[in-house]
Amino acid sequence: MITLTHYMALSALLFSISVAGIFINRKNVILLLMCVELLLLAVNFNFIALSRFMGDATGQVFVFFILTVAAAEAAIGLAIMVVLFRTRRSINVQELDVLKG
Amino acid sequence: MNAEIAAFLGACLPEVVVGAGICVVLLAGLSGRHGRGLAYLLTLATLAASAWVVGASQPEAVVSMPGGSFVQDPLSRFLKLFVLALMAAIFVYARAYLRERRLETPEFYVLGLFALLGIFVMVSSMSFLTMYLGLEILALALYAMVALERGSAPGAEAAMKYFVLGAISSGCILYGISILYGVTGSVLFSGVAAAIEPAAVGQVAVLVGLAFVLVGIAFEFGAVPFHMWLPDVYHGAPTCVSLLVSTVPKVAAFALAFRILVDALGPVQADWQLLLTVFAVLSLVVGNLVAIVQTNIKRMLAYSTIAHVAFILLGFLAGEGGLPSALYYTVIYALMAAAAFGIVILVGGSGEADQIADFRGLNRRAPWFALMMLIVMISMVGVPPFAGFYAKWWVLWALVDAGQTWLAVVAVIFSVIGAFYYLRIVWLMYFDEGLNLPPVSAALDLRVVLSANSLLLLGLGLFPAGLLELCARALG
Amino acid sequence: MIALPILGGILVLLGDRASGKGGGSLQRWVGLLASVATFVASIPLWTRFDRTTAAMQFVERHAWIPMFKVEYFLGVDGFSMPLILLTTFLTPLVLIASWDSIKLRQGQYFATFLFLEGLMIGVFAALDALLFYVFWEAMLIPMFVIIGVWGGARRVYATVKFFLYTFLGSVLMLVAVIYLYSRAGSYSILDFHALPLSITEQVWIFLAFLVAFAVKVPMWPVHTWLPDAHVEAPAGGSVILAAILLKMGGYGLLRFSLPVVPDASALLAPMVIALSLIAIVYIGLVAMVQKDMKKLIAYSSVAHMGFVTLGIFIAWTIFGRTGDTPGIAMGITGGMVQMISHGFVSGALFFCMGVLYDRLHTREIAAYGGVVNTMPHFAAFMVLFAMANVGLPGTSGFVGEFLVILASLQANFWYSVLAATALITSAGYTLWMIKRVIFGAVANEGVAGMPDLNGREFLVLGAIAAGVLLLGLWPAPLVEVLSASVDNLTTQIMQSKL
Amino acid sequence: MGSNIYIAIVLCPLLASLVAGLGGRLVGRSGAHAVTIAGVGVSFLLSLLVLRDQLAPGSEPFNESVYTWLVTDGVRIQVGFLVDTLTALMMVVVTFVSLMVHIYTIGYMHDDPGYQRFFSYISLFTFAMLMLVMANNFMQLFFGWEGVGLVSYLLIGFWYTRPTAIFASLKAFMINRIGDFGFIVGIAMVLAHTGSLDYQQVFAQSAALGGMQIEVFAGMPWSVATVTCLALFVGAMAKSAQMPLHAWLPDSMEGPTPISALIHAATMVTAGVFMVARMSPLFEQSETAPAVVMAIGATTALLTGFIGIVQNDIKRVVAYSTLSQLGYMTAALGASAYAAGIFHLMTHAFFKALLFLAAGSVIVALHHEQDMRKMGGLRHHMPITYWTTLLGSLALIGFPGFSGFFSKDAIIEAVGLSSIPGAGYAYLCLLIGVFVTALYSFRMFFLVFHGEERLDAELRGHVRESPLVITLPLVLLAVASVASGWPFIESVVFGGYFGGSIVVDPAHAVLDELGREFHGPGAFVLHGLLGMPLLLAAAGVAVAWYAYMKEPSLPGRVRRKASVLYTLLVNKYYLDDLNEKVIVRGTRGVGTLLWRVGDMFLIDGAVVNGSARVVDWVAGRMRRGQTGYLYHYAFAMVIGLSILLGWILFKRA
Repeated sequence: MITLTHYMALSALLFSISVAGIFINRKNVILLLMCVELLLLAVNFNFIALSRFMGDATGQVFVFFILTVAAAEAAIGLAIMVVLFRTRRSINVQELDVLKG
Repeated sequence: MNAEIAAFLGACLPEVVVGAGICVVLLAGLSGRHGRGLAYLLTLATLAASAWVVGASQPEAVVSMPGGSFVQDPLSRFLKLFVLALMAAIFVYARAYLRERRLETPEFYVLGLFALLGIFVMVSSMSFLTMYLGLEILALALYAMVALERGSAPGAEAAMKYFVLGAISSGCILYGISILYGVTGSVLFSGVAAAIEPAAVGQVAVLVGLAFVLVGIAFEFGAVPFHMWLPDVYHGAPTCVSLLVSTVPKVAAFALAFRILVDALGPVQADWQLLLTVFAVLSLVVGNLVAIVQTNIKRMLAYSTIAHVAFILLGFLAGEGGLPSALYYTVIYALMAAAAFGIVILVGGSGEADQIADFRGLNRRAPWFALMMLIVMISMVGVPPFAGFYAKWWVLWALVDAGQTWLAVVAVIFSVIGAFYYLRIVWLMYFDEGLNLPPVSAALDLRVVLSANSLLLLGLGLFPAGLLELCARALG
Repeated sequence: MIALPILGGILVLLGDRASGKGGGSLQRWVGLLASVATFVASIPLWTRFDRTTAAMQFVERHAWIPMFKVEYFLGVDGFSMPLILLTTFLTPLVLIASWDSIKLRQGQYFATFLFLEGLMIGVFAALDALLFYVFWEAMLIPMFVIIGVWGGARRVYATVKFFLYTFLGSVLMLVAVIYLYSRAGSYSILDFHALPLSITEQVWIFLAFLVAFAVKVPMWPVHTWLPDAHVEAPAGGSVILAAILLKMGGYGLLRFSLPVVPDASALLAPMVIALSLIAIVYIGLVAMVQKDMKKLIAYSSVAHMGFVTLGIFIAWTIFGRTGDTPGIAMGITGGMVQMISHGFVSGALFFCMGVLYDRLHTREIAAYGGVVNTMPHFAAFMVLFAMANVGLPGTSGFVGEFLVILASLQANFWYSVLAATALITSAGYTLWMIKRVIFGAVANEGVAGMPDLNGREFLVLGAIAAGVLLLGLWPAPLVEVLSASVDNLTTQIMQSKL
Repeated sequence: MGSNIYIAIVLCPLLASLVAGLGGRLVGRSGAHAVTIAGVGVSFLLSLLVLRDQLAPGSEPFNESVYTWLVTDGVRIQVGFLVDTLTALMMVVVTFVSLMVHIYTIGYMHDDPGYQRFFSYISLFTFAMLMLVMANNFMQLFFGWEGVGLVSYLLIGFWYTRPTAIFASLKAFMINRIGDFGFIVGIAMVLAHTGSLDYQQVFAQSAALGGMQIEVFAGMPWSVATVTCLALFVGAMAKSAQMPLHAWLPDSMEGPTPISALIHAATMVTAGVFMVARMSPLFEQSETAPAVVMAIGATTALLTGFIGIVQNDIKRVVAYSTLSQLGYMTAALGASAYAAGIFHLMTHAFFKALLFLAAGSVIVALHHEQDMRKMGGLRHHMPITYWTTLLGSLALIGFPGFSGFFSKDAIIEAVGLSSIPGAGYAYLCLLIGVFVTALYSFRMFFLVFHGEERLDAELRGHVRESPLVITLPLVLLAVASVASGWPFIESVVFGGYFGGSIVVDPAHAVLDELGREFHGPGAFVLHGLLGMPLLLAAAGVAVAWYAYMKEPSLPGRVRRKASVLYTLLVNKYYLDDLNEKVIVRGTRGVGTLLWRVGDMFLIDGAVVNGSARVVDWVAGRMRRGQTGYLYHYAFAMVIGLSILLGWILFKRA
């Protein structure tokens, strides 16, 4: 029997993986963007599971909004990445260290 | 049906006006050579129209959208009017900056208005959903603005950092919301509050949700340890964007914190007060100390922001009496930061004056604006008779009144340490003769608005009663 | 009743506006006129002062921040009135003395001083604690600018030290004031006086106030900002700093610490007395080895202000020993007289330093010698003020020290003995300096070329000299003004608030 | 007599001083001396009037206040006058000597550029001295006390370009300040235990003071009267140059000679003696204090006399003689023979002023040469000076019939009769002192006026007697020196002249005892002819004659034989070295130490700048936390989140 707890655990796992991905990955900006998407996915998973188990539609509505926002976010993220690549010819995360201190 | 539309509009007319303004400005931006000037004027017109709409509504009335997720109440009206005024000043400063660098594009105004729209939505939100939407509208607009100067490597880097960290923060806040939704079955603030109280007060799940939400709030404010984006973004972004990022989003952050913590999570007040204490003290320490060793004025102002945020948080954690003080502090902080960045823009002229050393001998080059900067800096230190003092004073009073005198003492001691870096600006301006640079020149509108902005700090210092009461009344 | 300090404040502002616009000499004249007008306006404070009551007089009271019951509440009593007059008397003199010696941005200089004057009057007249704090803190800004802009080579270090030192002190006071408000429900100082407090509360509040006022006084060991600030400040800045700013510490103790938290004052009085005696003895010795004239006078200020705090805080020792009050009023009166006198004397000495500095551009004692040969009039004044600094009877410097020494013996034999060592040390450092600077053969060509006082300098020094002698030969009028307030304070502090 | 006359006595010199000092060219040189002499002259005449009044039978002491200086705490401190026989006597002495010195100065300072200033100072001095003696309360006494100190400071450093003069003036002021330190503590003691500073009220309670106790050191209760008197006496020691606070007086000879006569011989230095006499009601209450006073006085009388023998500077010889004589007075006070002390004060004022002025006359004649080894044989050139000096010297050594004889013999007898502890020692010192006095006096006399001329070549043949303005005061003072003893001894010393102004405890009343054997001045002289003192004095003169007239090589041989002793004396027992090398340098060393270590190193270095450095260092470390790496930032957020979650779980657990 798959209970709510299982869903929640999976969601938490996804969330953790994505966050870990952000700070463990030191190479590629694109990976970062993917992690961000995964992050939102984890949340969506949570919402849908909860919504389903509580029999309340609000959570699903919320997910639609999140999906929309995620799309916009991805667009902006990619745009920034393009700008980044154009100015430095690299998308290596480790080289993003001009601003510090 | 008409009644429903009327109720709908009654609750969100200002937002609608701003939205319409965005469309108009976008169109105007397409109209070729005159587009820029036109976009600027239309932007200001949008602000004026919106202000008129907000101002025309009944000040004390609470108009709620059907479903209760969006509201016009005294707080939102007060914040909106303030943000509108501030935005107008910001646009004036920003335009001067952009024109000097031939960067002026309609996009800036469109994005600025989007940010405004996001803030409007946030301050009026009564549910997690609308709050999230407002937050994202604001955030996405800001990410784009930070990278506005396309050829600038630091700008792109700053935008990237801001974007990724911001995404984490909104992920956290969403995760928190989802947990709270799971516990309470509602995304309306009132619903959440009603469900928590009193049975669920002790539930771990509620507190876990609180923790995740707090990450988002702290990030938005820039409280330690979620502050890392702040110096880099201020530093890397074009100064006019730093100006924007440093001011109005803090007002939004106040709304975010107030609506969520007080309206929705009021029942677990004791817990979030404790957690905020940690953030506040850490911010005091890090902000004030690290600001001392900065050489870039934008970075320095970033750390100073962190220190000011600590005071806002202190206001929050001081209970009922502290909330208006936090609001007042936010407002005064935004005014001070706007003026400070405005002067950085002004002194920079067509170049950049983002090094602290660029302020050397300013008293000779521009005595009047040196005086203005003096007012702003001293006000930031928190010395009367400037507005910054009353902000600190009120927060301290709230702390003392809440029995948190030790926090007040910690806060004042760190403000003394913090005084050092503000004073450094003053002494460079006044005590150093500096290089033989030509006098500072700037457009009339910039000079007038900037002077008014700075003198407002003095005026509010000499006659503080009005704004103090406004803030108190805005929170009922 | 008209609150004259406000009039003064307005005049100051007007003067400043005008001086911002006018050119060169017009600025100076407007500034001078404003300050003289303030002085004239403050004279009725003396003539129409009711000497028989300790109640506040010339009261002006308006709502300011009604939400927090903060009021624009001004008034004077026997403690504040003489200090206000001191302020209004010295400011015009400072402006006159700076007439030619300040070359850089004269207008700003004059305006800053006028601002400072207005704020200082405000500090002494404020009866609302928040208003007091506003004036108190705001004063830091012009002083910061005066030292920083028109100061010497190490001015940045000195002025930042000055600012941070005093700021640290005063923010703690702010917390204490806020705490008192949250207990009393009003910011009126008079309400604070009547507020009962537990001993723990009192001790904390006392310490917070003490830090603020001790820095200002300054007491050992928080005095080290003063020599630096003095050395770097322009002559006018030093005068105001020594003559008036330091008095705010003593005034604050009398206005806040003693009446608001009498039991804590009683408890901690031995500590303050110890610090005062250390200041008198230790600083006296330190002053003796200074090579810089201004530093020497600055240290001497610290030692002299030790008498003020000593005079104030022996009250409880006397009470504890005899169970009675005689001697208490004498100590407090002595402290107050010492403050006024020190205002004149240290102000005058710093004027003298300014006169010398204008001519030779150094403050090193070693650079001078035999000044009397070329500047006999100046030398006469300088010796007079030096004698006043030494506390010679007939000069104002004697009165306060005499009273404090007499009163302190009623507390403890050794207090008096240690305090009296100031007679020796002050003579040592002051006259040794006089010997090296004023007397002797002309030391070098620089000294040989020094012109004697000009009319303006003569006027300034003469005016202060008259004050010094008058106060020394006939202090009764001043003491009379103080007496009602002193008696009132004595009864106040003897009533426990527990 | 109203108080106006007293005010006039005090104010005349003051006004004259102001006119002469501030008048500048308007007054001019002759104007300056005219106005000051007139001022002091008026004071003198009025003082005589006052004295006559006080002497009139049934006259009461005058005690009235002029104005209230201040009232605080129920203590009313006033400026006013207490004039009784003691005061009146002092007033006459002060104004008379002052008048003489004023006149003398016209000649002595004739060529000095500071002529007007000088007259202004000495008139100011007269004012301060009168305030001192006429005071009716302690505050005013202190005012006059410090006032004369100030003028003394100004006058010793009158020739301000001379390094030695300004050094001496500073030294004088400093040592006097040490005295004032004790004095003010004494005054504070008085106020603390009587609640008043007014003489009358204080003396009325003096009996009570003897009974009170104070624990200066824990567990050692002392009589209040003793502590008070000792503190006051510290003041007197400095002002009247008693050992070990005497070192300033010889150095003060750097000032112009009239000043040495007026201030450092006749008047100011006797203020201490006067003060103790004035405080007799207090001193009588103490057992210890008079003994200390006597011991110190006698020691000073002897030891400073020894130094006088080895001096070569003519003024310094007189100065050490002054020290020695002050010792006599002080010893008299200790023996409760106040009247004898004051009487000696008066006679000494005359003959010592005379000796100083005569020395000045010699100095002027020799164009400011002061070394006795370069004098000799002057009696032919300066007859008036010679004879007056002789008279003065005889008075000084106590030649029977001369004024000094009466006063000094009375003192020695009184001390001999005294029964307080240390009286025997004091008596011995004073007796030897008589011999020493005679020795150094006549050593000087012979060296200067007799023997061969050892003048510098350019002076030979040009030495002339001084002008009238100089010789007239000499003559007048000589008359006073000779004649002021015989007529007055009976009434002043034994006749109860002082009446109520001096109080003596019957147990100490040596003078009464002495008075019972007193049968008129003639008998006193006869008695003196048989006494030890005269023999000793004669021996002193004889030794001087032998050593400096008959056998001039003797001093050199003695010097070689007793070189240790000689070095000790020439170096004034090394007290100056102790002052300068140990005390002054030590004080400065402590000051430097406190400044460098306390202020600069500990407070400023460690605490103030140290905390700034710590802040800077911590800030620098923290700043490095902001690495610039995105993943570090993200990690920080995760840590923050973990802390929040951890806190919550911890709290629930």
